Amino acid sequence: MDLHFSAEDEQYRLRLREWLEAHTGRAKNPLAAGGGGDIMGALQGARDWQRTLWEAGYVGLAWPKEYGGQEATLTQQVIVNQELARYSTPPLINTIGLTILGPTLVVNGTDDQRRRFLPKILSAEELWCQGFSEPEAGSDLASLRTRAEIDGDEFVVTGQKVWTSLAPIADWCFLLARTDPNAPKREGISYLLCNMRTPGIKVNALRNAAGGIHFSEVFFDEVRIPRDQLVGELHGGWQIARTTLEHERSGLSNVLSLEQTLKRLWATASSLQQGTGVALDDPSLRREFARAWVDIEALRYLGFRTLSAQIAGRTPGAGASVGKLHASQLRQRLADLALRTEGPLAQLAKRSPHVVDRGRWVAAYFDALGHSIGGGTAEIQRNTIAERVLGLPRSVVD
Amino acid sequence: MDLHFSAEDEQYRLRLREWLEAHTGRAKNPLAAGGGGDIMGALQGARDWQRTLWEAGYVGLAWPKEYGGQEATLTQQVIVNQELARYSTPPLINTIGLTILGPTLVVNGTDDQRRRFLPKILSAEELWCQGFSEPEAGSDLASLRTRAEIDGDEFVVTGQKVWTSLAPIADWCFLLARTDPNAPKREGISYLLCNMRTPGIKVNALRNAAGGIHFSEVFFDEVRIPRDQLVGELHGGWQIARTTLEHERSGLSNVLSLEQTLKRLWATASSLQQGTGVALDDPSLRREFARAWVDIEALRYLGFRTLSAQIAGRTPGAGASVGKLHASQLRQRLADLALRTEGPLAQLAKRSPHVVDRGRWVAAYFDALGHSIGGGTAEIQRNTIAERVLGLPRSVVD
Amino acid sequence: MDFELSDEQVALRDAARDYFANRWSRDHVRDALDRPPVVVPDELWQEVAELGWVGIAVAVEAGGSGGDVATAAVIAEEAGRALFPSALASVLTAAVALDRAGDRWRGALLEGVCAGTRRAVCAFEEPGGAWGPDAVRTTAVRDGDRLVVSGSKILVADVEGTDTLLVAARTPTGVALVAVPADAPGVTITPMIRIDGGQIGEVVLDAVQLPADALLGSDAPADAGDDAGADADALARSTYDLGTLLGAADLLGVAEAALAVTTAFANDRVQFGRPIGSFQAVSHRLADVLVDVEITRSLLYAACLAMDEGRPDAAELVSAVKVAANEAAVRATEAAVQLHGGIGFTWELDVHLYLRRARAGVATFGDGAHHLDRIFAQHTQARAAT
Amino acid sequence: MDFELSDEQVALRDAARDYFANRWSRDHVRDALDRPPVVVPDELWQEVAELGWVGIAVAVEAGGSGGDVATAAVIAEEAGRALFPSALASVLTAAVALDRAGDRWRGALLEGVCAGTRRAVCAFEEPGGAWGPDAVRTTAVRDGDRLVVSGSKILVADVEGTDTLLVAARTPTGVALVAVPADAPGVTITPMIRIDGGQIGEVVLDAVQLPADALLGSDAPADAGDDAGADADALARSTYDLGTLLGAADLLGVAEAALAVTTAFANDRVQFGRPIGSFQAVSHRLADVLVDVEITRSLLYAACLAMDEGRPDAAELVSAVKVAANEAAVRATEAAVQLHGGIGFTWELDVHLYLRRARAGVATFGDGAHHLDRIFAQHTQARAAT
Repeated sequence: MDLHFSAEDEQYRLRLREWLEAHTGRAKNPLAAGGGGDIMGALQGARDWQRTLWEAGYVGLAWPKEYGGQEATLTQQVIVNQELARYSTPPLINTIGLTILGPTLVVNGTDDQRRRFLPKILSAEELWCQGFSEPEAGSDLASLRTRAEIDGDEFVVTGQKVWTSLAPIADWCFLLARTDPNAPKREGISYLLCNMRTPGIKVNALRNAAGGIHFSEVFFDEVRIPRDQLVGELHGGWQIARTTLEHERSGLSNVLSLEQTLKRLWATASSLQQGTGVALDDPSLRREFARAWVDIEALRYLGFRTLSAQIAGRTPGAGASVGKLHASQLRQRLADLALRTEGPLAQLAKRSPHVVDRGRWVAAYFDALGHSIGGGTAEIQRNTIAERVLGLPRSVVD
Repeated sequence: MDLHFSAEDEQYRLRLREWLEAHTGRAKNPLAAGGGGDIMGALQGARDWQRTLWEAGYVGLAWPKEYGGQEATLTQQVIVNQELARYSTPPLINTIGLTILGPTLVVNGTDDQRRRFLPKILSAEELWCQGFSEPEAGSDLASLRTRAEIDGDEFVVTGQKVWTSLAPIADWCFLLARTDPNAPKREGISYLLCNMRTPGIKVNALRNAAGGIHFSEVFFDEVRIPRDQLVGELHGGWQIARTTLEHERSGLSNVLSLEQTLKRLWATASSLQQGTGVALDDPSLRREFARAWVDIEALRYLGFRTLSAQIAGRTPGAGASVGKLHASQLRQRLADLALRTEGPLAQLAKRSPHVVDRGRWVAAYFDALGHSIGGGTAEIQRNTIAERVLGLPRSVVD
Repeated sequence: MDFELSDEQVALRDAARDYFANRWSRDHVRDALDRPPVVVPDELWQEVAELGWVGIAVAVEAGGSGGDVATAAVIAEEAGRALFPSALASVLTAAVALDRAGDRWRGALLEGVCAGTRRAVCAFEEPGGAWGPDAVRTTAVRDGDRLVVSGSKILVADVEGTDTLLVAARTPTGVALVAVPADAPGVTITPMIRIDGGQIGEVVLDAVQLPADALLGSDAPADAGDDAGADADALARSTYDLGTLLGAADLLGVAEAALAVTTAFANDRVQFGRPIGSFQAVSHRLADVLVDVEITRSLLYAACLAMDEGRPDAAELVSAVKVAANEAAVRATEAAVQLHGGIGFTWELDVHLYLRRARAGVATFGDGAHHLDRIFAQHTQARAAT
Repeated sequence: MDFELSDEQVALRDAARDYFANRWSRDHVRDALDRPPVVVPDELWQEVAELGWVGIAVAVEAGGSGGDVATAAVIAEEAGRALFPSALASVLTAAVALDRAGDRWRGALLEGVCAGTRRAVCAFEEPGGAWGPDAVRTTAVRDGDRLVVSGSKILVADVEGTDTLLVAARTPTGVALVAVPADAPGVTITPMIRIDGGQIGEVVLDAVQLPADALLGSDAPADAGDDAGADADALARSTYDLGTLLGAADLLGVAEAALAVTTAFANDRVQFGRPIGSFQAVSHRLADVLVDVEITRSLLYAACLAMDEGRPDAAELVSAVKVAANEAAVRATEAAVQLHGGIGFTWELDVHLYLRRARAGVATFGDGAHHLDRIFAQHTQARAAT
């Protein structure tokens, strides 16, 4: 066990800090700023920020150099994560492409596909969305019904996807579609890449429980996709998607955002009046804040263990599912703690007089509830842990 | 809604109190006293106490007068429960006969059976034990394997029962045995009454996790039971047993013992040194004590609602399962609270120097863990609530 | 002994449930979230008043329906179940306070409130993060034959359209409710927005001049003798307790509604070839919610009886039911979101409306910690007294 | 960067697991519950000492194996998993304290301890219901060239058979460990019994007279200058932290063992025609236990590294891992009891042995509330400092 950063690593960190000092002035979250104003400008700003960061060598650290990556060490990846969090830089607009599709193409894509798509994911020139879930295929993803029929050199796709982030602005979509309706449900699915400008695609934005628009429905009506946009084998999409889902669950980014949240909440609780003192005078609340700190540290070091295993060439093991489940529970406890910290004021909506921190905590609460649904519900995570880690018999037999 | 006791009821309560004032001197728990000493004397004392209480008219309140009962109102039953708790009288030795078999015979027994058995249950002349669970049939009780073959006027019983309370001292056992091995599992079971002195019965006491002996295994090797000791229809035992199990789950007796427990623990927490003060100076602990009080009150009034429904001739509804589940969780929370109240001293065994309250709380902790297993696990309670109250589809299909 | 609803209460419950189902759509609530607050149209307010529900717990001779606290709770629970605005419970509570304050307060105002032509609501909470009468800093000071009220109130429920505010203020002998006309000079009302769209507001009282008898009950010291009116401090506190109890009943209705829609969804929604309600991850969570709901209902009935009988443990039981109702509502509505999956997280489904109402209700009349502290204090006092 | 066990640590872990499996039966523990305490037979103690595990974290030049804290934690975890008596961790901790106290304390005693021929343990806790160095009231007072120690210790682990007690006592500059021969005049040792059969005792120190240099490290004020020894207060506290960390490792071993037997049982036990592990009521509860276990392991590694590096956040991370380990052990062992059903509640099954060890461990070196308060205080200090 050894968590030292080498002198070389520390040098790397120093260079990054210098770069961030020089660039974070214009790195204010451009999307957040664009609330009711200049949406297109904000979008361009977000693309620009990712490109700037990439050009400096801080995006796609694990990716092959050939396709615009850095082939950096995992330690360097950790350093970049840490420093971006420290400087509270805005999130990257093309996250889905970076965390899900990119790694999938590196493993399963053809050379042509890699050359064609990877660099533009990194530079944010092409934004990606994911077309997996369907109205009747949520937790039971393999029940998906979207069909892709082969017609000459093309797939013809018809069906409906849902819970698709970024769909209204995405340039491309990676999706799962059923190419063999007669095969067992997991064996007739293919993994396709689709240009969102193709005729036959209709996007319908969905309003979420918090009132915001984060998801869309995407309808495909005989949308034609060239055959060379198939990833991996025909009918072999399910296995690829499973890998994809595992990518989605790894990473230390949760820790960073949770840490920021706790820090902010701690500040609020230390100043918010409660009776004759402040909210954080309550000893029970103090323990819960300490407990939240414990849980976040746990998540951090769980992430480090997963990384260590990857560095050593071992499979990440339980880490990914465990981390995702723990993080989503933690996020909810933290949001609940925030509302209890607010006391009577927790009933106030965003724009109300007397609202605490501009309504951040109610938003965080809704967000937290969404986190244990999106990307596999907590129930599905527990199934996964029980079956794949503990080796218990399947509870869901179909 | 009206929870007043009538003037007549209050008169009844007064008479009972007078009686208790006169008799509780010799009502010190005789079984508890018999720890290492005069076991047979303690047993006789326990029988005597139940008989004395019965002769005074305070046992078998709901039972028909014809068989030694009182045909008292439910309100009077509540009053008796309350006052016995207030005076901390010892538990009744023949509880299993009183709460499970008695009500079953009143509904399903023949006239002869009622006349023969009911009065001696009340007087504690005959102690009863229950033979339901088997090693391979716990939560899945209907899988029981003990066979009862008909041979002329007798059943010949062979098999093994387990978790049988009181078996070493019981005079009689009511048991379930398979009379038709070819029928569907719930349709070939019969309900039998067996004298524990019959040849072929072997009792093997089991030591429980706390080190005490509360349960036994009972082996039946070609035990012959006269045919007139069948309760209800041949092969019709499952339905009768289900009713029995529901009887087991009702009643307000849980509230009384939990209330005593909280009272004792409150006193301990108010006097046990913790740093420069006492344990109950801790504000989080205070809230948990208040919370335990809330939960006990809830259980009390849940019991009253169930009673009200019974008085009004409605089915008790959700009350029974809900009450049992809530009570077992509450008992565990209370035991856990006790150990946390003890702090460092919670590690001490019964006879150790410095042990708090003679080790009562560790014993209560083990006892609480047992409560959510015995008489149907918490998991089975939840299944029952989900299926029978909420009308959800069965999660256990067999 | 009877510990369930009476036949009349059952009939009232069924009538209220039908009425709200026919006359109130949850779409009003959803739509109003974009343009808060959610309000009851005048026509509907007139209807519920004519049905006798605004004055449900006011004496018949004072213009009300003569029901007890348990009957009022039936209405509050059904309003919660239907997401009907909490104005009903707010005005109902203020009406009870007026009724109990003695003859001085029976008459035109109270009759108008019961008839739906006038409105009164209570104003307890203040900036400073604590709930209830003990946290009141607003003062009511006698100045000759005037009563001068100064202070600041927030989170005042259903404040718009009200003509009389019953403002909780500190007096030399405790806390009292003071009747303040909403249009009195020195009163400034600013709207606030609740997360469920509920109508609340801030009320600033800048040395508001009132007649000396604007105070409900007597604030004379206990040994001052023969005042026949209600004790002002006890009245203010029992009014807050009544509001708390009705808030708990509202939350119980919300919890039951969320449980019902989720149970129905779990029966219908098929994944992996089975209704999801057959998975224990779903069914056991719903069973636990049912336990929470039944616990809450039991405590609600107990608290109603205790209040109606004026028992000394009433305040403790009110706190108990609020603790239980807070938890039941949060657990039921969070389970509803989680078990509906993605669909439960959409604007169109009602699930988030229940969640919003639950969270708003928890933050009103005291959260769990507040009431547990209150219970502990009362317990300790009770023990010290014996 | 590497955040898993090194190859050597893995080899040590496997060796320890094999050794305990071969040489230690849980039946010893069960049997000893009727005749406590559970003790390690001399022969076995000699073996573990010869394997280098008693002195595992003592410098090689002082007679030890030269391992770090992480290596010591491997041994403690495996001992917990096997329910091997905690004496190993207790003596190991005392040996580290002696090693760190400077040359004065290296020599015959420490070498004997590492070789298994002598024993030393620490005595921290006292009557009064609080844990740790801050609660110490026992005093070490200088009287000429003597040090006089007076006070009362309880829950002293593995006190019988010990020849030296490292007694935590208050000095003018904090708390210090004082080496007290077990047979010194004025020392009275009375056995106490732990719920898992563990060997503990009460130590009364009645004005025990010791040489002036019986104190580990220096208790001179910080500005007194040039003392080259370790600071006594820091040594006492870091020793308590090491004990806490090893206690957490022990609990982690217990939790993993309980999870493993329950998982195996859930795979084997058939009810309703299926292994019970296929019911989510069982499988999800075990999945949650696995999360607890993984969380604890992650924090354990973090705390080990922080202690080995002498980082300022070490104490906080030690508290963090104890919080997590307490919960993991209780949840894992309670799940084991519940999911085994009736059979899990019998004396013959090992389940209750794990439960007893878990509950005893929670009550040793601080429960969750204690450590959360400690974390909060350290956090607040850290913020005040920056």
